[in-house]
Amino acid sequence: MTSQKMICQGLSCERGGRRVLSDVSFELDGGAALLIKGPNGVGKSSLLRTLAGLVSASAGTIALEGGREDCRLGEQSHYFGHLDALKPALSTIENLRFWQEFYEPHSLPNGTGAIFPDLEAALEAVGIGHTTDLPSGYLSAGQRRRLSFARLLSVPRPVWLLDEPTSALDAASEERMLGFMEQHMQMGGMVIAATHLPLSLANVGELNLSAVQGPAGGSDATAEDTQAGMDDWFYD
Amino acid sequence: MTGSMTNTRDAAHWARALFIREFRLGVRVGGGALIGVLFFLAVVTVFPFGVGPDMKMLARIGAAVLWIGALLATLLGLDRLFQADREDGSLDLLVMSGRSLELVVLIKCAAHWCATGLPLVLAAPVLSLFMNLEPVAMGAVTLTLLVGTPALTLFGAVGAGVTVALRRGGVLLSILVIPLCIPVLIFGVSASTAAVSDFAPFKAPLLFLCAISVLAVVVGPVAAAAALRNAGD
Amino acid sequence: MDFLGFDLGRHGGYVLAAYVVVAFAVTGLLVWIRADRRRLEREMAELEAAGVRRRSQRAKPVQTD
Amino acid sequence: MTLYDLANPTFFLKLVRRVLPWLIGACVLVSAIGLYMAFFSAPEDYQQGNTVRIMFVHVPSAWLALFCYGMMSVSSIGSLVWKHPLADVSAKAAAPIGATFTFLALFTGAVWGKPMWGTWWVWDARLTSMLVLFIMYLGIIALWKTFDDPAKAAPKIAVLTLVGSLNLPIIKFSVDWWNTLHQPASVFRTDGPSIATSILVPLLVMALAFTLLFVAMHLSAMRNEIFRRRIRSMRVRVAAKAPAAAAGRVVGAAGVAGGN
Repeated sequence: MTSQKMICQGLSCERGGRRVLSDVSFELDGGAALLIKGPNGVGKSSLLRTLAGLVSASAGTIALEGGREDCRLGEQSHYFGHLDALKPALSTIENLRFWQEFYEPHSLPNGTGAIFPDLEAALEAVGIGHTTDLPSGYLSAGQRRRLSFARLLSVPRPVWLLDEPTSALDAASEERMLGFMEQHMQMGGMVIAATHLPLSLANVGELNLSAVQGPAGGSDATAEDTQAGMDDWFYD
Repeated sequence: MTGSMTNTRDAAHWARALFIREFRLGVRVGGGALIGVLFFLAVVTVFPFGVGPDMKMLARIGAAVLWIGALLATLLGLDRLFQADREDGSLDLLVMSGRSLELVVLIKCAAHWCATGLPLVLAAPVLSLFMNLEPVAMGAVTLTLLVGTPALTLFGAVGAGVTVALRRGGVLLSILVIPLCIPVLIFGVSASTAAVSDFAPFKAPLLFLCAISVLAVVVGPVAAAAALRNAGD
Repeated sequence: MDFLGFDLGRHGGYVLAAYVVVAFAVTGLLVWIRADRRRLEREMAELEAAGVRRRSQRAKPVQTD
Repeated sequence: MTLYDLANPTFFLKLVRRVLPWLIGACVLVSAIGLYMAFFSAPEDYQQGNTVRIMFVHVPSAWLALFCYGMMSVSSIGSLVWKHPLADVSAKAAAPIGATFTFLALFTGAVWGKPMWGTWWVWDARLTSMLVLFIMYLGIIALWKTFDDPAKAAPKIAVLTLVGSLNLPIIKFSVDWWNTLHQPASVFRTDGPSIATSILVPLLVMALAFTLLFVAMHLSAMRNEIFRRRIRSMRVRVAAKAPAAAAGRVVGAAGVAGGN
């Protein structure tokens, strides 16, 4: 089982001229989870979106040792954000089948494929097996979240980037999701979750963003630096 | 497990899945297909009310009216090309899917053209009845539309990619894209009017139109993909 | 031009065209309504098989043809 | 049997099932008579020859196009004022049928005019107003298709239909005025100096046949629309119904079935 290791050094990024992340570094081994803590606006979502490659970092490097060299980390990871990426006009199974056929699979370190390669099984596992042919417009918010999560179960990718994964979920669904996260980690995968609620997971590290780079606004001394950004050059 | 040998079969597989999804969404409830053709019908019908029902004059400006109607109808449906995906979060996943974004944009444009562009071409002969065009001119307009509308969609995709993050992007899209589409309009109309007058050349503008469409097949997706890549924030 | 041995005169073609298109459109509409109804009833049967009892059905089983 | 009794779909469906066969029977009978009279007993027009027989389909279609829009306006009032669920259903079911008959009126009008003017389409006042009506119909159908929740769509579309019906006379007048402004009074007059009874009777019979046909189609289209709404509400219940045994946490104990 080739173990993978994610190394992220000196990561910083701007949003609208404001420096949101400054010099964030951490390492994460395969089979481990990382909880990103910190008050709202400290940049939890921005860190996840930067790791996913959706936002371009202004400085720092992201590397996945043991993964595919020619692919960015974003292409070897799942991003589970606030939006469900579902089309109400398509039925539940059509939505899931599209993502399974469209997404490029990356096998997990222990070489196995997806947790639920079969779509019906994936839907059954997240508890919406009875809505396979219903247009997903009929699903409730919680059911849509679970359908979106089923995407992570049916396409194998080593890194899971979860933004508030347990929001809009009830106790049972949250239990179920934690179970899948542990199963993913047992297969050598990595989970990075930004959340307020404590996640009872084995082998989980913590990264408190406010400690690493100071509170959202930054202490007075470094106020100017943390505000530095694209218009830094004009700040002469 | 994702060796290169599976790439060719694999490529066709995901491309087909994306095309089917986009086409199905375009045609299903709330899709843009019906609305595009209706807008085309409405625009073409309004012209005679403005310029009067004089048949000879309508025949002269018929081709131009049809082409301008088709251009506006195409632009109408384009701002939802990426906006819909961005609003429900699919755009992020498309960018992260590991498939080449240029190909993804090309397939989305192809599906969008089949759902909204093709019905315009099919409606053109019927609408040219209202413009009292002779059969030859009718055929010419339909042919030039068939060849020209892909270019409109592909250049429009660039505008859509650029304005995807803006709130009122739809309006801005038309302003950005119309200048890009002026050559398409010029060659399209001149080819259609040349078909009836016996001394103006018909082939030359038509070939120019094809050339522009082929150019758009390359420029459109590349530019739109670049615009989408940094629309993530 | 005659039609069923009935002389329609010089422009008979147009008269025939008009009536044929009307007949075609009306039958098209009827067929579309009929097919729509069959599809909907099949879908309702499926949903009822999935165990969804409607308000009216709970009182007494009503046989919808 | 007050108006509200009709609100119960099952009662309405029973009513439709009882009335429909009679309607269809009457429609077939009357149209047979109408067609016979149109082709055999009506004389040729001294001026247009046999093309005048197109009038027997053109005028009833045009009449139905307007009748259907009027019927949709009444349903819209019912839907807005009394919030009667069947009014929405009747308005939505009538739109495609009305659009088809408007198209037929346009087509038969163009075919009727072809021998006279030599071109398929002429911006004659009546045909132009019919074309505008056709676009309004298609607009309403497109609007029905964009909303996925019919209950939310009904009031908005009802308002649009009513505004449309207020505009129809204005459109009719302005198109007539626009037409006379640009063209000498067109020689072609559908109703001719005065309709001879030998032509008027078949026309009325055909109009009755078309109306019976329309009512029969409208009732069955309404039945379909009720089925569609019923399926929609059943689907919502299927989605909300929690599955019997939800797969619990794979590692931990089986979770309790928690639908939300």
